[in-house]
Amino acid sequence: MIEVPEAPAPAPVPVPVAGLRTRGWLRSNPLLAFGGAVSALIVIVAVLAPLLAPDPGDAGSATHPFDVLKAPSAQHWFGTDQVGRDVLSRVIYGARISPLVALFVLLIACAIGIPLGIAAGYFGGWLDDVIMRVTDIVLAFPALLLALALAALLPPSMTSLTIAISATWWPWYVRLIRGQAASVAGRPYIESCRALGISRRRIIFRHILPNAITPLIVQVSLDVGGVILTASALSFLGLGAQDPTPDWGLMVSEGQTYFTTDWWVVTFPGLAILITAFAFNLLGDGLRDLLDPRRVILR
Amino acid sequence: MTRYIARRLALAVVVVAGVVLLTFVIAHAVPGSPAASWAGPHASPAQVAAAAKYLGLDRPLPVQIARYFAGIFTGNWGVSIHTHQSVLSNIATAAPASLELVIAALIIALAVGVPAGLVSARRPGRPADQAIRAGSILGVSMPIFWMALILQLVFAQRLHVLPVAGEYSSNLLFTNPLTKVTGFPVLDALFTGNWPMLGSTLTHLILPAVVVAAYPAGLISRMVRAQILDTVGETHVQMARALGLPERDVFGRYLMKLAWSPVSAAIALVFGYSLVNTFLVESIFDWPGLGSYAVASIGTLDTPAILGVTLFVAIAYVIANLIVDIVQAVIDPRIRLR
Amino acid sequence: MRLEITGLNVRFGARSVVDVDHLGVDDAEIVGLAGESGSGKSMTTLAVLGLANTVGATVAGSIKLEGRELIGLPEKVLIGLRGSRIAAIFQSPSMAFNPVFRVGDVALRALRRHGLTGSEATDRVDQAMRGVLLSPDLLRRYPSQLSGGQLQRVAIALAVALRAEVLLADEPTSALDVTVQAEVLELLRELRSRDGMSVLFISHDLAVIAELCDRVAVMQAGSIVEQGPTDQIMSAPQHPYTADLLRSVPAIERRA
Amino acid sequence: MKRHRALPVAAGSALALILAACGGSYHASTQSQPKSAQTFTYDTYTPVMVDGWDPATEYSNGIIAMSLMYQTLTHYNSATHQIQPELATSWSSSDNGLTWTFQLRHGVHFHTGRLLTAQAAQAAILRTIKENGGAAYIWGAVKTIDAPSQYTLVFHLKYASPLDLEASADYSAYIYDTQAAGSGGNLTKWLNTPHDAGTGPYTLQTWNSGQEFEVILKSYSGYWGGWSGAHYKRVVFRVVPQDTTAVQLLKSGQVSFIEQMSPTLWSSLKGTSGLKLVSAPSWQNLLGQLNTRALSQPVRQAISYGIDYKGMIAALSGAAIASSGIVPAGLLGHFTDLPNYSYDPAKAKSLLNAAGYGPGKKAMNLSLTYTQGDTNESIVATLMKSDLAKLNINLSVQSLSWPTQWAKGKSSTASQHQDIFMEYWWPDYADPYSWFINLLETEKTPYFNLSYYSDPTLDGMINKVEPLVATDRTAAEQLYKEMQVRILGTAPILFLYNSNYQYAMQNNFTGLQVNPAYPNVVFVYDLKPTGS
Repeated sequence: MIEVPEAPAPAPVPVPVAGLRTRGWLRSNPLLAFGGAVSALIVIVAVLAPLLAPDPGDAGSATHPFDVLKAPSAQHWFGTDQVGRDVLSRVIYGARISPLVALFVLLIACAIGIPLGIAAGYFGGWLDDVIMRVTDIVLAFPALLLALALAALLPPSMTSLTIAISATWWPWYVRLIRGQAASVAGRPYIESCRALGISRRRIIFRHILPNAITPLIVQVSLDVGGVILTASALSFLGLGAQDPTPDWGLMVSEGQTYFTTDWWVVTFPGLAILITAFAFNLLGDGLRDLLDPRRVILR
Repeated sequence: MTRYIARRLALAVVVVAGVVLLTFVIAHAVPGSPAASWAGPHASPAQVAAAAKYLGLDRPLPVQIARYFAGIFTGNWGVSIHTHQSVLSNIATAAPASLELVIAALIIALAVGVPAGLVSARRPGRPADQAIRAGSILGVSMPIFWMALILQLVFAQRLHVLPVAGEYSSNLLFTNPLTKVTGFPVLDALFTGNWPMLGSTLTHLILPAVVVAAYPAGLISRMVRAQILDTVGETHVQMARALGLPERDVFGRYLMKLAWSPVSAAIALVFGYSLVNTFLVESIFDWPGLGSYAVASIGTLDTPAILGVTLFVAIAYVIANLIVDIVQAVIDPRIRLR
Repeated sequence: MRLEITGLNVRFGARSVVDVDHLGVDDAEIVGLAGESGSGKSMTTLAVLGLANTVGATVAGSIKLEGRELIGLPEKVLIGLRGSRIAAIFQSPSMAFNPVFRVGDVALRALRRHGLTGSEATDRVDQAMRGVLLSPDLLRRYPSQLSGGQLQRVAIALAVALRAEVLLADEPTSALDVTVQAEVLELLRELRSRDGMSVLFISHDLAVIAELCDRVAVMQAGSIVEQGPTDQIMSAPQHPYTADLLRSVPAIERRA
Repeated sequence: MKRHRALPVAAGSALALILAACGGSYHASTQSQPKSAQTFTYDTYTPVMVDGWDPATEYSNGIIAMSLMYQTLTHYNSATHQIQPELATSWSSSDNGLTWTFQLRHGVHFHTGRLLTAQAAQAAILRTIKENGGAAYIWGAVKTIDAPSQYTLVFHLKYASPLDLEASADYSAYIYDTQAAGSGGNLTKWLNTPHDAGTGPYTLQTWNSGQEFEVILKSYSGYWGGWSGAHYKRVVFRVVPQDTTAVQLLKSGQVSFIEQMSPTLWSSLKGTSGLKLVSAPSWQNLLGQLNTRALSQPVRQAISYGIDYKGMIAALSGAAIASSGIVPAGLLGHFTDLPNYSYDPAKAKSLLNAAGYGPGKKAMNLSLTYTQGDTNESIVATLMKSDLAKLNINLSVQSLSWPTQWAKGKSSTASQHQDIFMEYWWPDYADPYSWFINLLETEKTPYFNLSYYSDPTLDGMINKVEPLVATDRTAAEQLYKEMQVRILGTAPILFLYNSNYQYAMQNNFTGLQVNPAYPNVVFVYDLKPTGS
């Protein structure tokens, strides 16, 4: 996912922007407000899935062979799929699948990216070169391609999917953290810390890490949408979730055969992917405007 | 200028070598012996042994790597399990269709993204800007495999406005068959003056290209907007206005050309990304490109084919970056003169 | 009075940045506008050019060119005036030219926009370049290939080529070293004496103003505290702020 | 070796086989006459000639084209249950069924121009036996073959066997010109360049491997049946993986016949003007082979009671019909009064409890494999998973490409074996023997008997039944009933359902006769284009 730098919306040249009051920026930035609200809604739906879903069993292994592929009706708002399961319940439970994968992928990517980034940025020298060259090579592959190759060679499951995507995602964070760490490490006051004999660990945790946190938060929030899309794409190709997991990508893939006659089987899960990715992207976009307008992120 | 390009070329070669090495690591790191996967799941033990010998699995690692590199550069990318042909020849026949699709998509993305970016940069914060920003974020958040199905259902199956699938309509094969010149159907039709075929290839290209264009269009419009807003405050803009130039010159010509350099960097990135996006769409549109080949390879656990396609796309991606570097040097004298 | 500003107010939403009750520049006259940076000098330039809205500011009051009111004119008409009647040069010459275009490109395009044919425009610009002692070949170079001094002189040549009557010079010499500064000042004097151009010379450098300008206006926090003939202001400042400014400048002697 | 033909497959995206639709390398036939009414376009979802062009070893999708280029001695008519003459005009067998004499048709020429003689037919069958590919086992009973005169062929058998039935098989029964490559020429290489050396109404015009228009056949002017009356002059086999796309092509007239689509898509075409829908029972059934080594008999019976067969058939909306025993309707040995299993969760629960499993007791974990891309099999797997979940059995489902699934099933390491192997099965000729000999006879190393079932008494019955069919059909029928009752008792296999053909076609031709003995084959020569 390639995120793009954004200059703040109305940026008059000479006038410094006064302190932002939360209510102020909400009104001035409707996209962020919408993104934040819908993202929160999705998290709530995921948490309250058992209460919200009319037929929770359908998200598991339950099937109803006698009312197969029924059109949306009062009883089934989103209709039923090829084995009679309620599409609405499965879409609701789906809110627990790909967003969760996104969470794990981003945690893993940070767990790998931060230490490597700091090592490269803080210590520099040959260590920096080695780490950064490896990062460049992994980044020579479009993320989805490497994830696809890895997932295709591993037995298809949610864990393989998570591993495959994490393996392609960490390099971005190495680059980001390294940039921050190198810039802070170069500052004179770090020199003085060293002179005062402050331990390397304290310098890293007291000075370098806090500085890198803001752009990291922005980047992670921007990536949630990207990972959800990548995970759904791989599940669509049958490389991620397996039946009966209510994964949106898998539901679109399985429904493809019935799409021309029973449109609802594909439309609603796909719509869920779009809305979720859109919401998190808006949220990330808005956060970047607020916290770190100058961040240039090219993936 | 040539010194700059030579340096970029050297970097590209290093990255390609790294890419080949990485595919070697993946091939050997994945569970299951590479020999078995190279020879195929139901190959006889003798065939597996022969594959092991060929890959030199018993030999020390550097020899294996050297043998793997030699194989790659001499065109021996292994035999595809589900087509029983050499992986490289499969890729050679499939690649033009995918490249044609991605290039068409990028053209659409530029035609939509650049003007959108300009309009939203003209009056930042206004409704038009908000709408375009929301639209481009929507484009970037689109699951294109789903969008492909929706567009195919609406435009092709229900409205019959556009063809459902395939590279061109079938009965043309009897009336005016396509003769292969470059391997790209649109170009071949053009060069051989086969107008009905040209019309058919273009109409068949619309739906898939529009779907693949969703992501790059969103990205390019945001990129153009950001670059212009970054430079709109600079003195030369006021200078141009002070000389009596209208806004459309200030934005369309002066600010736009300045924005091309960073935007073209994004285009190289998005080329690689979109080439992979076609994988999700080609099966839906019966598009005989790398995507269909990759999807078929996944179904049959065809490791050599999967790695071959991965390698090909990565190399194409590095070349795209190289091309853009050169284009940037042409556009931006500051780079050329460095 | 060629350029007459009366009761000018420029504001950003609630905050007012410029409040000038009267300022005028006659033909063949250089008026200095002195003041510390951030006192609204640049905003005045933009207001005169009718470009304040491009940075989100609103303008009220009256700016008359040859007796014709500019504020409120439709954009189409203003475009016709910019460059051909009122021109501007800016502080950092290297920033005043688009890095990816040849130096002459913007001028030729502007001249064509003002109705000249391609060949007429080229002749006009070449002649103006020779006027500022530069070879026309420089027009085909890129900004990064020219020095600050050369670029500033090209900027002036553009104003001459467009036959502007009023030139707004916003700190044109601040970024240049002394020797090049002198050349530019000499050029401005020639524009006044030879072409009868009215120049509003904006600067925080009182020494340069003293040397160049016929009259001077002192600006503090957006409004003019004192204005009058240069030597009168220099020798007998009425307003305490002017006195402070003068004290902060090393010995000024005024050449005849 | 049994080929795999995932028959009722609506190709999902996972199995979208490589389709280079008219990609660069395709050169259309030289004469580009307009799409005349004389061309019959057969639309299939998977490449046709994947096994090559040798009529002796063909054992896969190529049947739909081979059956138009090559002919067999006899032809089975499923409507009349009769064996009809084709290249043989008449035949007789000795009382003990060990000697069979066939009289060949006169004046028949191979596409190579050579005359069909007894010597030529003898050479073809001997080569097929020697190649030992495809369904060569159908000639297993043959000891020697003589050609006493130009048109008389005599077979001497090791044991009595219904040779007239075996000679009508869908694979490895073709008669072809073994001299086609010239003296000393390599016939296999010649056939695979590709050429055809058959006697059928159509012959090869163009083959584009891996392309959408894969095979084009043209009429053979010297065909012994003659070309008087309305006939199709050209047959095009077109590969379109997406059934939704195929339907679009049918509606726009670019395709004459569609072999396979999803049941819901098929029923949605009812009433469309210009189209005709045909549904007919096939001899193909979906089986779940239960691992008899891993699962005890009571557990197998419990699973057999635990499946909702009626629900499954309802969910497949027309693609499936209930099965009775192992032999589908329309074949010798089919009975409706067999002790079949029905959905009886209570009985299943009690059987499982007795074995220490079931609800409230220890959970049982089972693994099931099916063929990737087959949407009907994936629906069945999902339904079975949910039915068995109610019996505290967690069924883990794995969809694999056929080569991988089969390799896993017959691998030498038992730990690799699955608990339930789901696959389709259908006979090579109109006789139930194929199910018993392949799926239920004891095998030293597993090949097709993937429930690893061994029952010596049943083996004895299997060896007896084949000769009986030749000598005493009623006794053979009774024996088949006995065998099926025995198998249902020990439940080594789940008999899930029989597949239904669901074809969609233009209605501008008549004469289509669906013959399950030749799966999905359309004998285009017999069709009459009405040109509307």
